[in-house]
Amino acid sequence: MNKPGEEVREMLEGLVMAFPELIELDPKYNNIYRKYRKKDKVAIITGGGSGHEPAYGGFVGYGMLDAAIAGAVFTSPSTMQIYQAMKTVATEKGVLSVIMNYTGDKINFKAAMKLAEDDSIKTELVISNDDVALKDKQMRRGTTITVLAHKIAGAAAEEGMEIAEVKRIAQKVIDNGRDIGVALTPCSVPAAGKYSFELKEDEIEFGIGIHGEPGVQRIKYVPSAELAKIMVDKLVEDLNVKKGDEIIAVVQGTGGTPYMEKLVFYRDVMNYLNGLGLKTYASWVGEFLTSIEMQGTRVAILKVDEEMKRLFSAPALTPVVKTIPMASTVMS
Amino acid sequence: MNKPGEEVREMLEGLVMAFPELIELDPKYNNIYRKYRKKDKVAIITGGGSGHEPAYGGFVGYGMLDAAIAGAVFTSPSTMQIYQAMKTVATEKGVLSVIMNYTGDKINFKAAMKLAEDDSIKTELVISNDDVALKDKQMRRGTTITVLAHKIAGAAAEEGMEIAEVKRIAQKVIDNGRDIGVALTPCSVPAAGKYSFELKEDEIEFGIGIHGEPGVQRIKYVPSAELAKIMVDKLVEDLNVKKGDEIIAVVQGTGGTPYMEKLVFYRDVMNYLNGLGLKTYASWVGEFLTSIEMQGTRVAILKVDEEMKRLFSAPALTPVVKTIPMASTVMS
Amino acid sequence: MNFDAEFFRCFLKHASTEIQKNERLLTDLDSEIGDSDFGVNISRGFRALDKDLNSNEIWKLLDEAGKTIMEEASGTFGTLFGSMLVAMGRISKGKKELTINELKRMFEEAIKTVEELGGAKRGQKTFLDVLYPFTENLEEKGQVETVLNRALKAAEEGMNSTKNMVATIGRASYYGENSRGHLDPGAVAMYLILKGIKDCLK
Amino acid sequence: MNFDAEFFRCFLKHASTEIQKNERLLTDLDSEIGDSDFGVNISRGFRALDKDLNSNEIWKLLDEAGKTIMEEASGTFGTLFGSMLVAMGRISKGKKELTINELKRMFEEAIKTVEELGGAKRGQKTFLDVLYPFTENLEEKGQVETVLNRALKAAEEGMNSTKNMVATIGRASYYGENSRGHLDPGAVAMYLILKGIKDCLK
Ligand SMILES: Nc1ncnc2c1ncn2[C@@H]1O[C@H](COP(=O)(O)OP(=O)(O)O)[C@@H](O)[C@H]1O
Ligand SMILES: Nc1ncnc2c1ncn2[C@@H]1O[C@H](COP(=O)(O)OP(=O)(O)O)[C@@H](O)[C@H]1O
Ligand SMILES: [Mg+2]
Ligand SMILES: [Mg+2]
Ligand SMILES: [Mg+2]
Ligand SMILES: [Mg+2]
Repeated sequence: MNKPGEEVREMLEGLVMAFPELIELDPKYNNIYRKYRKKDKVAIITGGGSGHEPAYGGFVGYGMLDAAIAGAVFTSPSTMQIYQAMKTVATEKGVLSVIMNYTGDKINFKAAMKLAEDDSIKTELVISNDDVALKDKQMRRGTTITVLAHKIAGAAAEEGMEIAEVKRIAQKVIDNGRDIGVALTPCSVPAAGKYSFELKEDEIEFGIGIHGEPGVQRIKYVPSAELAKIMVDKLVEDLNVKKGDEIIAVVQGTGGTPYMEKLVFYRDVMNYLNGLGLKTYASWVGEFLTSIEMQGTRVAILKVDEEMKRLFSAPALTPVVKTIPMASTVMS
Repeated sequence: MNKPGEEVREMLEGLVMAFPELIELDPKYNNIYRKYRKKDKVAIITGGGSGHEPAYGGFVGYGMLDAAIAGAVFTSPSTMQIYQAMKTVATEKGVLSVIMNYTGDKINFKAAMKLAEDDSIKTELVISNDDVALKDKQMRRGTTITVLAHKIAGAAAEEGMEIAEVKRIAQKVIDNGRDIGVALTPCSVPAAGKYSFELKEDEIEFGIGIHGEPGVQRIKYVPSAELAKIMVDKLVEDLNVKKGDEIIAVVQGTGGTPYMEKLVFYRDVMNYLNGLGLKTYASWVGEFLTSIEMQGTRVAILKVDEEMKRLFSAPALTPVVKTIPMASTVMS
Repeated sequence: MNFDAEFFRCFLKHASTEIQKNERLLTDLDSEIGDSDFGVNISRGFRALDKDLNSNEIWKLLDEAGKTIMEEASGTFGTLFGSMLVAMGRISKGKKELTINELKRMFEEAIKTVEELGGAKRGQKTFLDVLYPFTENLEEKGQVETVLNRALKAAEEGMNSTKNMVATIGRASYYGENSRGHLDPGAVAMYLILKGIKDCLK
Repeated sequence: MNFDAEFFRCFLKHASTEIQKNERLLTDLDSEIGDSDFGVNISRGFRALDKDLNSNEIWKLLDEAGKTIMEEASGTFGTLFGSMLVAMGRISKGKKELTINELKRMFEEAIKTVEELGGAKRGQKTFLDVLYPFTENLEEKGQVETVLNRALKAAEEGMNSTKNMVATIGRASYYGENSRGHLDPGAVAMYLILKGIKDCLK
């Protein structure tokens, strides 16, 4: 790191240097915008604290987000940052914010929406609360399913749907998705300079948040395949999916997880989902919504219908997600 | 992890589950093979200890590797494993091994080549020694440039070149590439159950190997931009590149490095290369050749000519590298 | 008397002075049940206001002040307080002077906005516990000065009442029962902001 | 006398017995200047040999044995020793019996292969320091039994000479000066392997 307090802007500069054809940066506001934005589609934006890379700058581009608004590490972006993004990407069809269920983010996005509405910008809001760690649905935090909502609603917007439709689809993804995380090591926030919790070598923090908030339970170390079972069971029970249902699965590391563990765990999750008779329409493995250098893993599943499947497989071109649809017809 | 000793096979199973269209696994030998191999091209293979994921299974596929042979963590694969891979992917045009300069790997690949030659398989060997940390060129370890050699020689093979040509090109990449790494934390080898070295909070291990071997020097913590300068200077001096030269740059984390640090550091490296007047033809940022969960970074530069540029940009389709060439002509 | 642009300019200036004077106190209070950033944050916000108070239109004055606060003091309080000023401006658009009844409407709108954005209600140990009694006591009957003094008295009591409350929203709620016994920093700030009002009556 | 398939089968069997008997010793030696896997590794390799020694062709016997050792004992020694057997087989293809001169050629080829693969030379504290004197002493003149005994004597001296050497190649070289004073485990194993030869003379 260079100067403290500059790390987010410098990181975003790096991202834009790597993908200059896809995205651009407003360095004053730390906002990443899609380059070459369409004027006749609903704009989709999101934002939140930094430290979760590649979320969300890595998902800006064709078929996904029009803007990603980056706060300081684990800190909500400010109202004016968000308002600036809304003004920049606004179209006649309006601006849909798809964000995660955290107090600061909600207050700031809502406050920005009020300001944008004064400018006659149509705005709508969808809040993800897919983390099953907490019992109370109202309290549930937003996690990985948010990214799938960006992919699927992003494709809907790209198709030219009106904001009410795009919002309905984003909400449908949230309603049909669940996520759960565990940590094997804590993560350290640069500003705080200390670890978020202490963990013994043989313990797993179960139901961890994406900011290294302590989980809901501390369990003894179990083999990867057993952990896969415990986590998937939790998701399947809460989402109430059954044999024969089609799902999309996301298995990811949390920033500091070695590839080897990610891939072994991915194998274990897929095997277990298979054993349950769930049909995996598609899967993602890697890192999507991380917690700085935390070692751990998150699993998410989304129960899909024909609409979600179609939109999930629609083209996208972002730093991280590059979807090239399989066409059964070739023309030349 | 599940059963100790099974982690490599389980990891490879996960990789193949994720990319069933591109690769397949011989579980007896822990060999990853490209699916749908061409019969009329030089086969390119590599191998080495595991723990460096996504290397090398992540680079098997069209336009790169025909086989990746995985040893146990940080342990060379066995002669018979390699021999098996050679027999499996051999074509009339022969098998080129492009490996890294480690004693075990060299002995086993050479021994396997002898066995393959008994079967009338044409074999050739190229050994990368791009790590500038060590003064003596003979002693230099192989690192990131190996992957660029796979990409570039892989494209040459795909074009149908004879083995002598493909070997010449792989060797040219090695001769024109340099790499240097640093670590901020050590890495732990599962089998050994201990860290490879101890580091104070404010120290950087400079010139680290990819197995967490202690570096050649321990330096005090410096800001990211200064570290970029120190590392790039070392590469530029050793490679003797000058203002106006064209290069390909690779900036990567070493397994446990948070995205934020990777991207800030990538920015700093690119800015510094720019300032030196070097022209970056292309760059990679991410993780390519890691050291389990080590936090740190590696920078590599390759001085390119027209031939290397053409082959680098040629199509590839592997789990990690997916190159879609920019064509200036469109036909429809 | 009625409330014109001059009154609001004065109100904001007094608020700024009070907040800057008490920066340390507010940070200390936030260090007891928050994240110790409150005083620094909000006084930076108000400092930025000082060069911004030129308009002669009530709505614009409040709108610009609100946006500046949001830009410069981006914590929970800054966002809610800034949004509240913008909302107060919004409903006074076009008016050159406000009656006390209209002032009351303005604060009611402010409360509605804060509730909407932050989801807090009475008794959760926030600055709303100052705004509610203050606004409720803004009545048409009686001398404006007397009314305002009564409202400020009620606001002060509201502030003091937060001491015994358990926070059930915002960062302070993480402290649970341990938040009891400490004044809410936002409530103290809100009282300091309102306090100047009576010095702005012509 | 000449050396036929029966002789080589006997040689490999004796070697296997000796290595398995000394598994513990070899591991202990490797724990002094290596990574403590030597005895276990190489005795697993030889154990797998036992079911594999059926061919009546010299080259096949050696080729299969070499490959089995490589498959089952994949450390440095296993790989080099396995490759050496395969190389010895390769140059005896088609022959039913070998003269002592041809035996010497075989061992020279073995040495060449080991040098090629591992890059080691004389005096670097490896099993080559046993192979060199052994091979050099395989001469045509004199009784076969006497020649072999002399060669084995030289091999034993070679083994003992490694004690005072500093390892400059392989894992033991990480120990630098500290490798002096310890017998090289690979050299000991090689002597144990060769030793049985004299019991295989008909
Ligand atoms: N949801 C809420 N609604 C209204 N006021 C709130 C809410 N949450 C917190 N506050 C007020 O904000 C004050 C803290 O402000 P600030 O330090 O900016 O918050 P933070 O550092 O948590 O972002 C609290 O003392 C309280 O009065
Ligand atoms: N480069 C080399 N050439 C020849 N012999 C070698 C070489 N390196 C090591 N050896 C021999 O191998 C023995 C160690 O074998 P082994 O335990 O299998 O090695 P490792 O565990 O290092 O793979 C040494 O005692 C030495 O005799
Ligand atoms: Mg605070
Ligand atoms: Mg704060
Ligand atoms: Mg050993
Ligand atoms: Mg070993």
